[in-house]
Amino acid sequence: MSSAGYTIKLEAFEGPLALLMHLIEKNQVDIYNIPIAAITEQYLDYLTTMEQFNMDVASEFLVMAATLLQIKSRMLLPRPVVLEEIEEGIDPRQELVERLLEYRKFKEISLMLNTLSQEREHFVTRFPQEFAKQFPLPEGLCLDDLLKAFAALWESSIPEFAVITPEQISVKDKMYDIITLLRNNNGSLDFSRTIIRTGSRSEFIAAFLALLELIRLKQIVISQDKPFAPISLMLKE
Amino acid sequence: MFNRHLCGAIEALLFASGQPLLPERIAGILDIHNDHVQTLINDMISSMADEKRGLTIVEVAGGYQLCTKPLLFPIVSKLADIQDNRLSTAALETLAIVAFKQPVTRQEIESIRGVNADRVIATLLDRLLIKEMGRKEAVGRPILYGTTNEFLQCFGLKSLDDLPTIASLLPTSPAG
Amino acid sequence: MFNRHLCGAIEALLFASGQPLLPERIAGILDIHNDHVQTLINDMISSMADEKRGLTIVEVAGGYQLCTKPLLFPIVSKLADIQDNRLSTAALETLAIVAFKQPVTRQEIESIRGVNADRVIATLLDRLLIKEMGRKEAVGRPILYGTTNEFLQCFGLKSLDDLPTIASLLPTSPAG
Repeated sequence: MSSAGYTIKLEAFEGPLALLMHLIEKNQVDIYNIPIAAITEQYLDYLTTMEQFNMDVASEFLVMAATLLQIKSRMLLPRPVVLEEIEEGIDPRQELVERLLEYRKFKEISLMLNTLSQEREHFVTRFPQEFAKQFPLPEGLCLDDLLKAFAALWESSIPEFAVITPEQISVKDKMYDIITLLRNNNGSLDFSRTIIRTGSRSEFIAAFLALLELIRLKQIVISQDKPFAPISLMLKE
Repeated sequence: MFNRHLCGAIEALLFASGQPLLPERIAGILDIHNDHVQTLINDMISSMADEKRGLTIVEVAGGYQLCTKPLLFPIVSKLADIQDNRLSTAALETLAIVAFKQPVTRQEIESIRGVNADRVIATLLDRLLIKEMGRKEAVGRPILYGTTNEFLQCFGLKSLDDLPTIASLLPTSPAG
Repeated sequence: MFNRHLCGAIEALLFASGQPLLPERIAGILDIHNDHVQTLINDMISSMADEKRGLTIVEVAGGYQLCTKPLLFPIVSKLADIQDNRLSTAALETLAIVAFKQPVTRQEIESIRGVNADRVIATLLDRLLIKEMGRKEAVGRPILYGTTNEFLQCFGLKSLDDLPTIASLLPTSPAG
């Protein structure tokens, strides 16, 4: 099988495996016994054509090209009889064949899924009706809860009275606090100044977790001159 | 009725459209006369009156629309998402400020809590625990908030008079 | 059938929901037993077989959904405002891998398809066909992906248990 007279219709292939499957199907060769030299040649021809058309050849295609060339050379190498006995049954193409079979399996499943979705499309459905959100009133609250909440606020605003009450401060609330404080402070702030509610250890922990989350979300950046020095927060907007 | 299958087609069209469909549009798609559409739809409406059916066809905006029977609204509305009814610490704190200092502006709430209150005020409004009570005669005429009847119900209060005054809440000695 | 009016209520609920409704949800709203819901729906499906009706009820994603009869699709599709939301080859292949190998990481998907999967995963997440299902206990704690309820709906599957049946229909023997 020579590439002479073989014209490649320049199709965009999703990846090297898609291209290889195409070549195997086009040449009608047995996937378990791929004529590696011919297929490699056609594969490389395709990459060359892509380059001629100034198409970006993704690195995955080049990696596969190298793999094909390696398999080809291993198949050409004359192997000593002894070695051959040891390696009996190990075909240099085996790994590639397994990958192709796995890929082909999912390709076939995807075609079946496509058929299913087309069948399903014939059952036309309707958009859900919009209903206003319903908030049932909170239950189990009493005046005491309200007084406690107010007292907690009052205490947090007078540090000398600060009675440590176990308070739940969520990380989400704290993230909100930090962003608001940063906005009110021209975008920069010391971490210590984010402890504004109770000054409790649990608030400190919530604030620290909130800080980490905000960094992860790339909403803020931090800096610290040296270990244990104050942490400065900066809004990243 | 010899055109029974056209009723099925009309039902499917009205269902898929969602919007009211003009009789001309239905007639065009089914390649029948406008008058014929009217007759078929009248026939459908009478058979949909059966209690075994939950839908009906209404004439709206010059067209026909498939919808649930009004009688069934109490059942259908049960599909609405029921939201979580717990209050966060932030919501409870804010509610406490509104309760004891009403009428109060967002700015006043923020100056006590030290943080932005937009989101928590929106939540409390959504949940009908606070309401707008007009505007303060100050720069920017900020909105004033106060508590609702639902708030009283929720905390088991008969009226706002049941709330202690702020003065009585303030600690008189460091022992509180 | 002495509970005819419940059929009407179920029809209205399915219509308003648009989405598949779980039998438990219907039973809860109507305050009847799950088994009773099944019986009523079976009864409804048989009466909807009449050519005078354009709708039917399908069992999908663990629930029941009201939709037009497939037979009428050629007519319904003339409404033209039916959205085309075909999936690309890349999306379908990736979805096939997620469906059969879930929970699966991006790296595992890439090693099967031989190409970067960032963009196609983002598309599938956007379309709610796949979701994050926690992280794998491995180096880098990569995100694990699985299919959603919308996935079942999109392909008309009752549950994930329907998948092996699909695989058994493959043209080549399922190697691996």
